[in-house]
Amino acid sequence: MSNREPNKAEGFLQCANCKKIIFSVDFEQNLSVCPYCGHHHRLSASKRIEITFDPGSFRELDQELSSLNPLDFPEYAEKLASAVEKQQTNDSMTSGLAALDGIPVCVAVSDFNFMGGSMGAVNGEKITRTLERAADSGNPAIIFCASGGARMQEGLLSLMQMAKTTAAAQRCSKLGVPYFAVFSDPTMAGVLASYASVADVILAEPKALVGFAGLRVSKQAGVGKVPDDFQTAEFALHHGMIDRVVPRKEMRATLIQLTKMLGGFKTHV
Amino acid sequence: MSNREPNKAEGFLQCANCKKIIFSVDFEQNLSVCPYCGHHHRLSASKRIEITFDPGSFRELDQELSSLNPLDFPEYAEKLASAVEKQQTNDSMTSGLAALDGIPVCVAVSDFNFMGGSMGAVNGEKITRTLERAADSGNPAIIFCASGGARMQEGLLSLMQMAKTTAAAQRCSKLGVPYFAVFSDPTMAGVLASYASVADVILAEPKALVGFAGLRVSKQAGVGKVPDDFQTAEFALHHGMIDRVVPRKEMRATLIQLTKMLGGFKTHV
Amino acid sequence: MSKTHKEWERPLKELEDALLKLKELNRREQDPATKERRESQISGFEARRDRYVEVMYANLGPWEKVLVARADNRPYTLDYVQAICHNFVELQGDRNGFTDHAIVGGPAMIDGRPVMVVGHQKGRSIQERQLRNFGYARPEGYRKAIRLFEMAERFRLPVITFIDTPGADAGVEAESRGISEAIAASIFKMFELTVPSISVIIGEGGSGGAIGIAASNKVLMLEHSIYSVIAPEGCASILWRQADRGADAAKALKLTAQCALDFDLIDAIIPEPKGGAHRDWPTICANVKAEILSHLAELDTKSPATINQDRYDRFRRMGVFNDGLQP
Amino acid sequence: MSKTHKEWERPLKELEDALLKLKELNRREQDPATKERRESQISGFEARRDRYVEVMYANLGPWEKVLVARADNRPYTLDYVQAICHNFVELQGDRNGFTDHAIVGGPAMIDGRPVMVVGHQKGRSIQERQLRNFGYARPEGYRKAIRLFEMAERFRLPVITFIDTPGADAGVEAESRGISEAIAASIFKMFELTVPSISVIIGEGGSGGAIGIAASNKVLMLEHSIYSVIAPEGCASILWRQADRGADAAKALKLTAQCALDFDLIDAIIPEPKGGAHRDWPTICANVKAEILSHLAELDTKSPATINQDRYDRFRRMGVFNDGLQP
Ligand SMILES: [Zn+2]
Ligand SMILES: [Zn+2]
Repeated sequence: MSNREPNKAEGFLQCANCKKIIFSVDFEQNLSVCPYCGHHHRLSASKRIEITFDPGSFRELDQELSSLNPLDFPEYAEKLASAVEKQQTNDSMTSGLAALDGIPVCVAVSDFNFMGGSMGAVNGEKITRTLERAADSGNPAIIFCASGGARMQEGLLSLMQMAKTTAAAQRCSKLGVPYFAVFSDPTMAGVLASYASVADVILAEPKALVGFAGLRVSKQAGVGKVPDDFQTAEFALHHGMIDRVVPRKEMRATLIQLTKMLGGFKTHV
Repeated sequence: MSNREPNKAEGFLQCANCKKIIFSVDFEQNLSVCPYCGHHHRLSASKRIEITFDPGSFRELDQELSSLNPLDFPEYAEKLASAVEKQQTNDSMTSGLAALDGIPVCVAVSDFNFMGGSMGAVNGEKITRTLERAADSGNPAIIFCASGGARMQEGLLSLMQMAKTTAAAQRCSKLGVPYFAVFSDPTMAGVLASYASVADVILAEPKALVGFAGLRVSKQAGVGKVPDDFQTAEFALHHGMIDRVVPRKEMRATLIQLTKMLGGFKTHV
Repeated sequence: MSKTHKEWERPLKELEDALLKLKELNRREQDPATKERRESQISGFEARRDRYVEVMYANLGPWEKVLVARADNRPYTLDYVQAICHNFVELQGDRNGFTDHAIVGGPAMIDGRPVMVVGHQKGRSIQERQLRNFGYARPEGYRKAIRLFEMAERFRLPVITFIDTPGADAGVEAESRGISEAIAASIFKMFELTVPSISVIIGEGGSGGAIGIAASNKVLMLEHSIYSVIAPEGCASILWRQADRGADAAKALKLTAQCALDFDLIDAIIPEPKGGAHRDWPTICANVKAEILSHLAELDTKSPATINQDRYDRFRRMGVFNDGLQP
Repeated sequence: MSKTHKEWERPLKELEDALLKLKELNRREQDPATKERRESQISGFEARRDRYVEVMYANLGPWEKVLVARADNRPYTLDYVQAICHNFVELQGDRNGFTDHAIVGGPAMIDGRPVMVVGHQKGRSIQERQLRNFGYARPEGYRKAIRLFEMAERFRLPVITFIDTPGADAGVEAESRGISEAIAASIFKMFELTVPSISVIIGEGGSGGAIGIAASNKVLMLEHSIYSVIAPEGCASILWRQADRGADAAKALKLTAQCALDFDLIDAIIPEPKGGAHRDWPTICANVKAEILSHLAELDTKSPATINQDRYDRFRRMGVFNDGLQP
């Protein structure tokens, strides 16, 4: 369940789920979905943008934002520096403008590889700006979630991002500007309990981990039996929390349909 | 459970629940609540009005409305005539204006003794007028429910009362005029599934029967075990459907508190 | 008295089966003379069948309407959506812990414009019937509907609902999750809307479960659909303690489209093709689509406030009683 | 390192117990000389106790604040409501099938005006702790809160919330009913409000469970309360795989009222009486009431639209980062 990264070797790789060997070319063409078992491997933000939006339409914004260490939290500076160096980006969240079948949209895409996609101040700011750009322009917001939750190294400042981002989503709602969220693996904790869950329409990738607390915590807290599909996208669907589980190869088409139907009537000016 | 009427004899009566003998005077003074087991016996509309609102404040309206037999439904005319004669009123619902600790309120009180308090066109009209009077005046609406549901003898016209009364409740809500419902025994089916359940605050008398379908139907329909307190006010409370179970002798005081706190700010003109 | 549509249509079915056999026989026939003779025999059978259908459906009694309304080869909500809309994206969930498949919904395009579709959904196969809870919607179905109505309001989409339910789920679980509250809240929400709403009773309009998503600006009924405060069997069982007197109750309840129109409770009757909607899906779907579009066009001319007020006024008028004014 | 408030206050408790015994002894003492001598001994003990309290509470470290914030003799939400409001009518239910007692709420009067009170509620007795789910609110608690927030908006009542939870319920049942959605929806609803809202962190402000009802115009913290993105034990367990290094984590997390104020995340610190809120309920209740009324008075001067915009702006500012503008 937890490891969504395929083992890589030259020219081929191994599915993280069924362990079958897949040629890299096939894997790429299949959008990083295992052709054998259908397992959806995690995507980088750039790959996600490439396969979702109109070719060449993405224009990144906010990339100048970078995290500080306001709490002087132990080991945070080092972890951050290493993530920045390794991922060649300032934060797990990539935000900007794009087009979807010609319709302008405001987008933010999370990359789990950057510190588990955790939401610190930069992350929250990018989400907020994305939703505000949607509210201001009347163009739909589309956010791809992938996060373990709030970034504890930024303490209460991180917790406040839950309120800040949700407030921005409320602005869109109030103005009749649609906001679509896509839960990719994993969408957890402080992210799930804030802006992610208040989207107008919520789609999820098959088998994506979706939940409030780690499985260990849930087991400790509860007395009930843990269902087999606990904290998967399918469990969330069965429990009325999301609208659809959409295979990756249908995601773009579904978003286009929704955008065309719900984004047509701008009430703001 | 079903029989809430005490057996009466001269000077004393028998509790429908614990079967103990109670002096009529004690029973009256105790608001028709058994002094031994606390069983809340059903009240007539006039008695309910007397014990709830400021003495002499009630002014009946709409009493001129009476039922017709638009469907020419078998036996309906006879049943109706007999109920009218026996209860000396045109309908199970008594509506009008009253005061609650000096605050003017719009009230409707149902009497189960008149054809099981069923909601036909007259009943629905009185509820609607009560809520409209509240919406128009800005004074809170207080409705005491006691009904087996819609009056099937008026067919689809009865079903439409569900929509009509709920629409009137929505008007109150939109205008910020409070509407309080009290579920007395029984509050069922088409009444529970319409205006009764959309009140701002819902109070219920202890052990009042509160449910959608008859117990037999519920058992047939479901596969689950039937809980002991199924379809009681306490069950409804436990399942988040009502705000409080309030003993009869505290009902007036509770309604006064609520009226004073929620009725103070009229947003309409 | 037939108990089911299948039983009631059995003579017709036998005729149709015979026709089918005859046709098959003739397909393989080598001798031209026999073939020709049988061809005219077939034509005769077909004419008989058509007359039979015509007679059977010409003057359907209330009970026969009940049977036809419940026929499992009648088009269901998703059949209409598929036929008259495109781009339908089903949205799910009540966002409260539960999901229901007896009510479906989501945005769709009709005639090039987006609308929000919500409707009861029955199943045909055994598995689908179970999935759809035999058309008995649960609280979460109405709460999903509420969510979709809110979405329609937010994005200014007209609401189209399709009504087809024997009634809401009355089981212990549905009760414990507040089926009454869910229905009431859904009616309440529909009266909040300032976007136009149209409801089409396509089969069974069963009591509270039906009105739960039918509080619209315009309510249309298919010619052979029914709309009733209580299931006729339930009514018979209460009135006469004989559930099998459903036919008598159906008559007493005045549950046909014509009666509903006579009492001014619906806005129009959508004619069904000869022999009922189930005999000709394309025709009934075309009729339904045309009616929806025509009423939508009318509603399009009104302001949001008028739409809301008109809906209120529409239901406000309903009810026949003596107002004590004229003696 | 003490693990609980009781453990940490043990030396003080021993002193107080000795004092009590001494007083009891003297009450029965017959000999005036002994009585007088012991009286002065008691005074000395009392002075020592007071100094001890003063020293202990003068410079509470973050971990000690955690212990004090969790003390079970600290006033809880209903203690404050009882002390500073009258006419409180608790309203229950999420209207969706469930009820929760870890969040309580309803209208009440404060200083002669109606407000809507919502707060986490912990229990003291074993039974009440279970009833209150040890302060871990379930989805239905947040959904009840949403219902009460809507009611407050409808009837123009200011909202006062009291925050005191170790965190939201993370169990399998809470998850299956959508604890995350419930928290998110509650935050969302708070930002819809055009009536003033004030939140008071009275004890533990535990992560998502806390912010779920704390998205207010004004957020106040009691001097020894805590507000944190994660429980220190959980943080330690993730960071160092040592749950018992809670004290180190508490320090790293900067979860005190002073830190929250320094980062401009709260509006004021409500001073606690010497030795903490639990040592003097009347004083802390008076302080809380005065702070609430003073902030209410300030908010009363603003229009509904400004109230809503101010709340947005308040949270919009939060977050420390390099915006890349200055090199
Ligand atoms: Zn695989
Ligand atoms: Zn008794």
